[in-house]
Amino acid sequence: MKFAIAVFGAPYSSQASLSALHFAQAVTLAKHELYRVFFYHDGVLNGNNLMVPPQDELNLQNAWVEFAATSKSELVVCIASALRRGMLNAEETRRYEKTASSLDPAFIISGLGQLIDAGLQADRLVTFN
Amino acid sequence: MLLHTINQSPFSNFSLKSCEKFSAVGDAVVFLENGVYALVHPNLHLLIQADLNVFALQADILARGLQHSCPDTVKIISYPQFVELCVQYPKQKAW
Amino acid sequence: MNAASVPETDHEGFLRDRTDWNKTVAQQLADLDDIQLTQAHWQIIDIVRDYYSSYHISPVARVLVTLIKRQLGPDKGRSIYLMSLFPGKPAKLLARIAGLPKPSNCD
Amino acid sequence: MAMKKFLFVQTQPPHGSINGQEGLDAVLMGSAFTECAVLFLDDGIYQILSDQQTGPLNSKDYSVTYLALADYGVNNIYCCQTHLNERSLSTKDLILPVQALPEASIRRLFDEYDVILSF
Repeated sequence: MKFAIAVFGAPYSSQASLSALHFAQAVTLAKHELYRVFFYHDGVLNGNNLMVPPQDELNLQNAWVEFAATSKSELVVCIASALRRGMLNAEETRRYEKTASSLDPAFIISGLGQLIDAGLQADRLVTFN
Repeated sequence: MLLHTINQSPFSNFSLKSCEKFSAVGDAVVFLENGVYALVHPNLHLLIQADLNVFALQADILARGLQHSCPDTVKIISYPQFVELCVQYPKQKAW
Repeated sequence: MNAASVPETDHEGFLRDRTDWNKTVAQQLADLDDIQLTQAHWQIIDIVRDYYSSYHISPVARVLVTLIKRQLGPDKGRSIYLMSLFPGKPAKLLARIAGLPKPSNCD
Repeated sequence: MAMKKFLFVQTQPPHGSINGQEGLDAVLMGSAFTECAVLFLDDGIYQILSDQQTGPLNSKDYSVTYLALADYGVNNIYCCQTHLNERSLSTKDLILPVQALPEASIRRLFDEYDVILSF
Protein backbone atom coordinates (compact mmCIF):
# COMPACT_ATOMS: atom_id res chain seq x y z
CA MET A 1 0.00 0.00 0.00
CA LYS A 2 1.14 3.54 -0.79
CA PHE A 3 1.45 5.83 2.27
CA ALA A 4 2.13 9.53 2.59
CA ILE A 5 2.85 11.34 5.85
CA ALA A 6 2.25 14.98 6.73
CA VAL A 7 4.16 16.51 9.65
CA PHE A 8 2.78 19.76 11.06
CA GLY A 9 4.64 20.09 14.38
CA ALA A 10 8.03 21.62 15.17
CA PRO A 11 10.74 19.33 16.52
CA TYR A 12 10.89 19.22 20.33
CA SER A 13 8.10 21.81 20.85
CA SER A 14 5.69 19.11 19.75
CA GLN A 15 5.93 15.34 19.53
CA ALA A 16 4.55 15.27 16.00
CA SER A 17 7.92 14.84 14.35
CA LEU A 18 9.03 12.00 16.64
CA SER A 19 5.71 10.18 16.21
CA ALA A 20 5.84 10.63 12.45
CA LEU A 21 9.39 9.28 12.35
CA HIS A 22 8.41 6.10 14.25
CA PHE A 23 5.38 5.73 12.02
CA ALA A 24 7.43 6.24 8.86
CA GLN A 25 9.93 3.60 9.98
CA ALA A 26 7.07 1.17 10.62
CA VAL A 27 5.60 1.88 7.19
CA THR A 28 8.82 0.99 5.41
CA LEU A 29 9.48 -1.97 7.74
CA ALA A 30 6.11 -3.40 6.69
CA LYS A 31 7.24 -3.11 3.06
CA HIS A 32 4.64 -0.49 2.24
CA GLU A 33 5.63 2.24 -0.16
CA LEU A 34 6.23 5.64 1.44
CA TYR A 35 5.32 8.06 -1.33
CA ARG A 36 6.34 11.25 0.45
CA VAL A 37 6.87 12.90 3.83
CA PHE A 38 5.53 16.43 3.60
CA PHE A 39 6.45 19.03 6.22
CA TYR A 40 4.02 21.90 6.72
CA HIS A 41 3.42 24.59 9.36
CA ASP A 42 6.13 24.39 12.03
CA GLY A 43 6.97 20.94 10.68
CA VAL A 44 9.34 22.60 8.19
CA LEU A 45 11.68 23.28 11.13
CA ASN A 46 12.56 19.58 11.08
CA GLY A 47 14.81 20.41 8.16
CA ASN A 48 16.92 22.81 10.21
CA ASN A 49 20.51 21.66 9.81
CA LEU A 50 21.64 24.13 12.46
CA MET A 51 19.88 22.31 15.30
CA VAL A 52 22.26 21.09 18.00
CA PRO A 53 20.39 19.17 20.69
CA PRO A 54 22.36 17.76 23.64
CA GLN A 55 24.35 14.66 22.70
CA ASP A 56 22.22 12.35 24.84
CA GLU A 57 19.04 13.38 22.96
CA LEU A 58 17.85 12.39 19.51
CA ASN A 59 18.76 14.84 16.74
CA LEU A 60 15.50 14.81 14.81
CA GLN A 61 16.90 16.47 11.72
CA ASN A 62 19.67 13.85 11.51
CA ALA A 63 17.17 11.10 12.18
CA TRP A 64 14.99 12.21 9.26
CA VAL A 65 18.00 12.48 6.96
CA GLU A 66 19.19 9.00 7.94
CA PHE A 67 15.69 7.62 7.52
CA ALA A 68 15.38 9.16 4.07
CA ALA A 69 18.76 7.78 3.04
CA THR A 70 18.08 4.21 4.15
CA SER A 71 14.46 4.10 2.99
CA LYS A 72 14.94 6.16 -0.17
CA SER A 73 12.02 8.33 0.95
CA GLU A 74 11.30 11.84 -0.23
CA LEU A 75 11.30 14.64 2.37
CA VAL A 76 9.53 17.75 1.15
CA VAL A 77 9.10 21.06 2.96
CA CYS A 78 6.48 23.60 1.94
CA ILE A 79 8.24 26.63 0.49
CA ALA A 80 5.86 29.25 1.90
CA SER A 81 5.99 27.77 5.41
CA ALA A 82 9.74 27.35 5.13
CA LEU A 83 10.47 30.90 3.99
CA ARG A 84 8.27 32.34 6.73
CA ARG A 85 10.27 30.41 9.34
CA GLY A 86 13.73 30.95 7.90
CA MET A 87 14.25 27.47 6.45
CA LEU A 88 16.20 28.34 3.30
CA ASN A 89 18.25 26.15 1.03
CA ALA A 90 21.16 27.57 -0.93
CA GLU A 91 18.97 28.66 -3.84
CA GLU A 92 16.43 30.49 -1.66
CA THR A 93 19.27 32.03 0.33
CA ARG A 94 20.52 33.61 -2.89
CA ARG A 95 17.03 34.57 -3.99
CA TYR A 96 16.29 36.41 -0.76
CA GLU A 97 19.82 37.81 -0.40
CA LYS A 98 20.44 36.15 2.96
CA THR A 99 23.84 35.18 4.29
CA ALA A 100 23.29 31.60 5.50
CA SER A 101 21.17 28.66 4.53
CA SER A 102 19.51 26.52 7.17
CA LEU A 103 17.69 23.76 5.34
CA ASP A 104 19.48 20.44 5.09
CA PRO A 105 20.02 19.45 1.43
CA ALA A 106 18.23 16.13 2.08
CA PHE A 107 15.00 18.11 2.30
CA ILE A 108 13.41 19.21 -0.96
CA ILE A 109 11.81 22.64 -0.94
CA SER A 110 8.62 22.65 -2.97
CA GLY A 111 5.08 23.95 -3.20
CA LEU A 112 2.01 23.14 -1.19
CA GLY A 113 0.75 21.31 -4.26
CA GLN A 114 2.96 18.43 -3.14
CA LEU A 115 0.72 17.95 -0.08
CA ILE A 116 -2.40 17.83 -2.24
CA ASP A 117 -0.63 15.51 -4.66
CA ALA A 118 0.30 13.24 -1.74
CA GLY A 119 -3.36 13.09 -0.72
CA LEU A 120 -4.38 12.25 -4.27
CA GLN A 121 -1.65 9.74 -5.16
CA ALA A 122 -1.17 7.85 -1.92
CA ASP A 123 -3.70 5.30 -0.66
CA ARG A 124 -3.31 6.72 2.83
CA LEU A 125 -2.32 10.20 4.00
CA VAL A 126 -1.56 10.22 7.72
CA THR A 127 -1.12 13.56 9.49
CA PHE A 128 0.93 14.20 12.61
CA ASN A 129 -0.14 17.57 13.97
CA MET B 1 -14.96 3.96 8.61
CA LEU B 2 -12.76 6.58 10.17
CA LEU B 3 -9.52 6.28 12.08
CA HIS B 4 -9.58 9.08 14.64
CA THR B 5 -6.23 10.08 16.10
CA ILE B 6 -6.06 12.07 19.31
CA ASN B 7 -2.74 13.48 20.48
CA GLN B 8 -3.92 15.98 23.12
CA SER B 9 -4.74 15.32 26.75
CA PRO B 10 -8.51 15.32 27.36
CA PHE B 11 -7.85 17.14 30.63
CA SER B 12 -6.87 20.25 28.67
CA ASN B 13 -8.44 19.85 25.24
CA PHE B 14 -11.80 19.08 23.57
CA SER B 15 -10.52 16.43 21.14
CA LEU B 16 -11.95 13.47 23.05
CA LYS B 17 -15.35 15.15 23.23
CA SER B 18 -15.32 16.13 19.52
CA CYS B 19 -14.18 12.68 18.50
CA GLU B 20 -17.01 11.06 20.46
CA LYS B 21 -19.55 13.46 18.97
CA PHE B 22 -18.45 12.99 15.37
CA SER B 23 -17.72 9.27 15.37
CA ALA B 24 -19.85 6.36 14.20
CA VAL B 25 -20.18 2.73 15.23
CA GLY B 26 -17.20 0.75 13.99
CA ASP B 27 -14.77 3.68 13.84
CA ALA B 28 -11.41 3.32 15.50
CA VAL B 29 -9.70 5.77 17.83
CA VAL B 30 -5.94 5.81 18.37
CA PHE B 31 -4.55 7.70 21.34
CA LEU B 32 -0.98 8.85 20.89
CA GLU B 33 1.37 11.38 22.46
CA ASN B 34 -0.47 13.29 25.23
CA GLY B 35 -3.68 11.72 23.95
CA VAL B 36 -2.85 8.61 26.02
CA TYR B 37 -3.94 10.48 29.14
CA ALA B 38 -7.44 9.63 27.90
CA LEU B 39 -6.82 6.18 29.41
CA VAL B 40 -7.26 7.71 32.84
CA HIS B 41 -10.02 10.19 31.89
CA PRO B 42 -13.57 9.63 33.20
CA ASN B 43 -15.10 10.07 29.72
CA LEU B 44 -13.12 7.24 28.13
CA HIS B 45 -16.04 4.84 28.68
CA LEU B 46 -18.22 6.97 26.36
CA LEU B 47 -16.12 5.82 23.41
CA ILE B 48 -16.43 2.20 24.49
CA GLN B 49 -20.20 2.58 24.93
CA ALA B 50 -20.40 4.12 21.45
CA ASP B 51 -18.95 0.88 20.03
CA LEU B 52 -15.70 2.41 18.86
CA ASN B 53 -12.53 0.36 18.69
CA VAL B 54 -10.11 2.07 21.01
CA PHE B 55 -6.33 1.78 20.74
CA ALA B 56 -3.38 3.48 22.41
CA LEU B 57 0.29 3.58 21.46
CA GLN B 58 2.45 1.57 23.82
CA ALA B 59 5.55 3.76 23.47
CA ASP B 60 3.59 6.83 24.57
CA ILE B 61 1.98 4.96 27.49
CA LEU B 62 5.31 3.64 28.76
CA ALA B 63 7.07 6.98 28.38
CA ARG B 64 4.46 8.59 30.60
CA GLY B 65 4.36 5.84 33.22
CA LEU B 66 0.72 4.99 32.52
CA GLN B 67 1.31 1.25 31.95
CA HIS B 68 -0.39 0.34 35.24
CA SER B 69 -3.52 2.36 34.42
CA CYS B 70 -4.59 0.80 31.11
CA PRO B 71 -8.20 -0.37 31.12
CA ASP B 72 -8.91 -3.74 29.44
CA THR B 73 -11.22 -2.03 26.98
CA VAL B 74 -8.28 -0.32 25.27
CA LYS B 75 -5.95 -2.30 23.02
CA ILE B 76 -2.30 -1.41 23.37
CA ILE B 77 -0.53 -1.20 20.02
CA SER B 78 2.93 -0.77 18.55
CA TYR B 79 3.80 1.52 15.63
CA PRO B 80 3.61 -1.40 13.15
CA GLN B 81 0.12 -2.14 14.47
CA PHE B 82 -0.75 1.54 14.06
CA VAL B 83 0.32 1.26 10.42
CA GLU B 84 -1.82 -1.87 10.07
CA LEU B 85 -4.84 0.06 11.45
CA CYS B 86 -4.27 2.71 8.79
CA VAL B 87 -4.48 -0.06 6.21
CA GLN B 88 -7.78 -1.29 7.68
CA TYR B 89 -9.33 2.17 8.06
CA PRO B 90 -9.09 4.16 4.84
CA LYS B 91 -9.39 7.67 6.28
CA GLN B 92 -7.80 9.49 9.18
CA LYS B 93 -9.30 12.36 11.15
CA ALA B 94 -6.54 13.94 13.24
CA TRP B 95 -8.16 15.77 16.15
CA MET C 1 9.54 61.95 -10.39
CA ASN C 2 12.61 61.87 -12.60
CA ALA C 3 14.29 58.84 -14.06
CA ALA C 4 17.03 58.84 -11.46
CA SER C 5 14.70 58.23 -8.52
CA VAL C 6 13.91 54.58 -9.08
CA PRO C 7 12.88 53.05 -5.76
CA GLU C 8 15.08 50.28 -4.41
CA THR C 9 14.37 46.77 -5.68
CA ASP C 10 15.81 43.38 -4.89
CA HIS C 11 17.93 41.49 -7.41
CA GLU C 12 14.79 40.09 -9.04
CA GLY C 13 13.35 43.57 -9.51
CA PHE C 14 10.74 43.41 -6.75
CA LEU C 15 10.22 46.59 -4.75
CA ARG C 16 11.81 46.34 -1.34
CA ASP C 17 9.07 48.61 -0.01
CA ARG C 18 5.75 48.04 -1.73
CA THR C 19 4.47 51.45 -0.62
CA ASP C 20 6.92 52.95 -3.13
CA TRP C 21 4.63 51.76 -5.92
CA ASN C 22 2.89 54.21 -8.24
CA LYS C 23 2.15 54.32 -11.95
CA THR C 24 5.53 55.84 -12.84
CA VAL C 25 7.32 53.23 -10.77
CA ALA C 26 5.28 50.51 -12.50
CA GLN C 27 6.72 51.57 -15.86
CA GLN C 28 10.23 51.65 -14.40
CA LEU C 29 9.72 48.11 -13.11
CA ALA C 30 8.36 47.06 -16.50
CA ASP C 31 11.42 48.58 -18.21
CA LEU C 32 13.53 45.87 -16.54
CA ASP C 33 11.74 43.38 -18.82
CA ASP C 34 11.60 45.78 -21.79
CA ILE C 35 7.84 46.07 -21.53
CA GLN C 36 6.14 49.32 -22.53
CA LEU C 37 2.95 49.41 -20.49
CA THR C 38 -0.10 50.04 -22.69
CA GLN C 39 -3.74 50.40 -21.82
CA ALA C 40 -4.07 46.64 -22.28
CA HIS C 41 -1.40 46.06 -19.61
CA TRP C 42 -3.03 48.54 -17.28
CA GLN C 43 -6.39 46.77 -17.52
CA ILE C 44 -4.73 43.65 -16.14
CA ILE C 45 -2.67 45.50 -13.54
CA ASP C 46 -5.83 47.19 -12.28
CA ILE C 47 -7.59 43.85 -12.01
CA VAL C 48 -4.84 42.22 -9.93
CA ARG C 49 -4.39 45.28 -7.72
CA ASP C 50 -8.14 45.47 -7.09
CA TYR C 51 -8.18 41.76 -6.36
CA TYR C 52 -5.30 42.05 -3.93
CA SER C 53 -6.88 45.01 -2.20
CA SER C 54 -10.19 43.12 -1.80
CA TYR C 55 -8.95 39.65 -0.90
CA HIS C 56 -5.36 40.17 0.31
CA ILE C 57 -4.00 37.57 -2.10
CA SER C 58 -2.68 37.70 -5.65
CA PRO C 59 -4.89 35.55 -7.88
CA VAL C 60 -3.18 32.47 -9.33
CA ALA C 61 -2.95 32.51 -13.13
CA ARG C 62 -5.95 30.18 -13.54
CA VAL C 63 -8.17 32.48 -11.48
CA LEU C 64 -6.74 35.60 -13.09
CA VAL C 65 -7.79 34.34 -16.53
CA THR C 66 -11.33 33.84 -15.19
CA LEU C 67 -11.36 37.37 -13.76
CA ILE C 68 -10.15 38.82 -17.04
CA LYS C 69 -12.83 36.90 -18.91
CA ARG C 70 -15.48 38.20 -16.51
CA GLN C 71 -14.34 41.82 -16.69
CA LEU C 72 -12.87 42.21 -20.16
CA GLY C 73 -14.69 39.54 -22.14
CA PRO C 74 -13.91 36.10 -23.56
CA ASP C 75 -11.47 37.37 -26.22
CA LYS C 76 -9.08 38.55 -23.51
CA GLY C 77 -9.97 35.92 -20.94
CA ARG C 78 -7.44 33.43 -22.23
CA SER C 79 -4.03 32.52 -20.89
CA ILE C 80 -2.46 33.20 -24.30
CA TYR C 81 -3.60 36.83 -24.05
CA LEU C 82 -2.09 37.13 -20.59
CA MET C 83 1.14 35.54 -21.85
CA SER C 84 1.31 37.97 -24.76
CA LEU C 85 1.25 40.95 -22.39
CA PHE C 86 3.33 39.48 -19.58
CA PRO C 87 5.54 36.83 -21.21
CA GLY C 88 7.40 34.09 -19.36
CA LYS C 89 5.91 33.68 -15.92
CA PRO C 90 2.93 36.06 -16.07
CA ALA C 91 1.89 35.75 -12.41
CA LYS C 92 5.37 36.55 -11.15
CA LEU C 93 5.99 39.33 -13.66
CA LEU C 94 2.62 40.87 -12.97
CA ALA C 95 3.18 40.77 -9.20
CA ARG C 96 6.50 42.55 -9.74
CA ILE C 97 5.15 45.29 -12.00
CA ALA C 98 1.90 45.75 -10.06
CA GLY C 99 3.75 46.09 -6.77
CA LEU C 100 2.23 42.99 -5.16
CA PRO C 101 4.13 40.73 -2.75
CA LYS C 102 6.88 38.58 -4.26
CA PRO C 103 5.36 35.14 -4.77
CA SER C 104 7.19 32.12 -3.41
CA ASN C 105 8.89 30.11 -6.15
CA CYS C 106 6.82 26.98 -6.34
CA ASP C 107 3.25 28.31 -6.18
CA MET D 1 -10.97 6.02 -10.40
CA ALA D 2 -12.88 9.16 -9.58
CA MET D 3 -10.80 12.08 -8.32
CA LYS D 4 -10.55 12.14 -4.52
CA LYS D 5 -12.40 14.96 -2.80
CA PHE D 6 -10.73 16.90 0.03
CA LEU D 7 -12.30 18.25 3.20
CA PHE D 8 -10.28 20.93 4.97
CA VAL D 9 -11.19 21.35 8.63
CA GLN D 10 -10.38 24.63 10.33
CA THR D 11 -10.33 24.27 14.12
CA GLN D 12 -8.19 27.15 15.36
CA PRO D 13 -9.17 30.80 15.84
CA PRO D 14 -7.32 33.43 13.77
CA HIS D 15 -4.22 35.40 14.77
CA GLY D 16 -3.39 33.31 17.87
CA SER D 17 -1.50 30.97 15.54
CA ILE D 18 -0.84 30.79 11.82
CA ASN D 19 -2.62 27.44 11.46
CA GLY D 20 -5.76 28.96 9.98
CA GLN D 21 -3.94 31.10 7.45
CA GLU D 22 -1.76 28.21 6.28
CA GLY D 23 -4.84 26.00 6.28
CA LEU D 24 -6.56 28.43 3.95
CA ASP D 25 -3.48 28.40 1.70
CA ALA D 26 -3.89 24.64 1.50
CA VAL D 27 -7.54 24.97 0.47
CA LEU D 28 -6.66 27.47 -2.25
CA MET D 29 -3.94 25.15 -3.52
CA GLY D 30 -6.21 22.12 -3.32
CA SER D 31 -8.79 23.85 -5.47
CA ALA D 32 -6.36 23.72 -8.40
CA PHE D 33 -6.31 19.92 -8.21
CA THR D 34 -9.69 18.64 -7.13
CA GLU D 35 -13.04 19.30 -5.47
CA CYS D 36 -12.50 20.87 -2.06
CA ALA D 37 -14.75 21.84 0.84
CA VAL D 38 -14.10 23.71 4.07
CA LEU D 39 -15.54 22.86 7.47
CA PHE D 40 -15.22 25.19 10.45
CA LEU D 41 -15.32 23.42 13.81
CA ASP D 42 -14.97 24.69 17.37
CA ASP D 43 -13.03 27.98 17.53
CA GLY D 44 -12.23 27.65 13.82
CA ILE D 45 -15.50 29.48 13.16
CA TYR D 46 -13.90 32.66 14.53
CA GLN D 47 -11.69 32.80 11.43
CA ILE D 48 -14.66 34.05 9.44
CA LEU D 49 -16.21 36.36 12.01
CA SER D 50 -17.06 39.66 10.29
CA ASP D 51 -15.34 42.96 10.92
CA GLN D 52 -11.89 41.77 11.96
CA GLN D 53 -9.67 44.82 12.32
CA THR D 54 -6.09 43.66 12.35
CA GLY D 55 -4.40 47.05 11.83
CA PRO D 56 -3.47 47.78 15.47
CA LEU D 57 -2.11 44.23 15.84
CA ASN D 58 -0.25 44.47 12.51
CA SER D 59 -1.40 40.96 11.68
CA LYS D 60 -2.55 40.10 8.16
CA ASP D 61 -6.33 40.14 7.77
CA TYR D 62 -6.87 36.96 5.80
CA SER D 63 -10.54 36.70 6.74
CA VAL D 64 -11.30 38.53 3.48
CA THR D 65 -9.29 35.92 1.58
CA TYR D 66 -12.11 33.47 2.35
CA LEU D 67 -14.26 35.62 0.04
CA ALA D 68 -12.00 34.54 -2.82
CA LEU D 69 -12.91 30.87 -2.35
CA ALA D 70 -15.79 31.20 -4.81
CA ASP D 71 -13.41 32.41 -7.54
CA TYR D 72 -11.21 29.42 -6.76
CA GLY D 73 -14.18 27.10 -7.26
CA VAL D 74 -14.67 26.21 -3.59
CA ASN D 75 -18.39 26.54 -2.93
CA ASN D 76 -19.07 24.01 -0.20
CA ILE D 77 -18.41 25.76 3.08
CA TYR D 78 -19.80 24.32 6.28
CA CYS D 79 -19.85 24.86 10.00
CA CYS D 80 -21.43 23.18 13.00
CA GLN D 81 -24.68 24.74 14.25
CA THR D 82 -23.94 23.59 17.81
CA HIS D 83 -20.54 25.28 17.77
CA LEU D 84 -22.19 28.50 16.56
CA ASN D 85 -24.78 28.27 19.34
CA GLU D 86 -22.14 27.63 21.99
CA ARG D 87 -20.51 30.90 20.95
CA SER D 88 -23.78 32.86 20.65
CA LEU D 89 -23.11 33.30 16.94
CA SER D 90 -25.34 33.01 13.91
CA THR D 91 -24.37 32.69 10.27
CA LYS D 92 -25.22 36.40 9.91
CA ASP D 93 -22.15 37.21 11.99
CA LEU D 94 -19.88 35.59 9.42
CA ILE D 95 -18.06 37.22 6.53
CA LEU D 96 -19.30 34.71 3.95
CA PRO D 97 -22.31 32.42 3.46
CA VAL D 98 -21.80 29.16 5.32
CA GLN D 99 -24.08 26.14 5.64
CA ALA D 100 -24.61 25.47 9.34
CA LEU D 101 -25.10 21.73 9.83
CA PRO D 102 -26.43 19.71 12.75
CA GLU D 103 -23.89 17.44 14.41
CA ALA D 104 -25.17 14.30 12.70
CA SER D 105 -24.57 15.83 9.26
CA ILE D 106 -20.97 16.70 10.11
CA ARG D 107 -20.22 13.03 10.47
CA ARG D 108 -21.72 12.46 7.01
CA LEU D 109 -19.27 15.03 5.61
CA PHE D 110 -16.39 12.95 6.94
CA ASP D 111 -17.83 9.99 5.04
CA GLU D 112 -18.46 11.96 1.86
CA TYR D 113 -14.90 13.29 1.42
CA ASP D 114 -11.93 11.08 0.68
CA VAL D 115 -9.16 13.01 2.40
CA ILE D 116 -9.61 15.02 5.60
CA LEU D 117 -6.96 17.60 6.45
CA SER D 118 -7.30 19.36 9.80
CA PHE D 119 -5.62 22.61 10.71
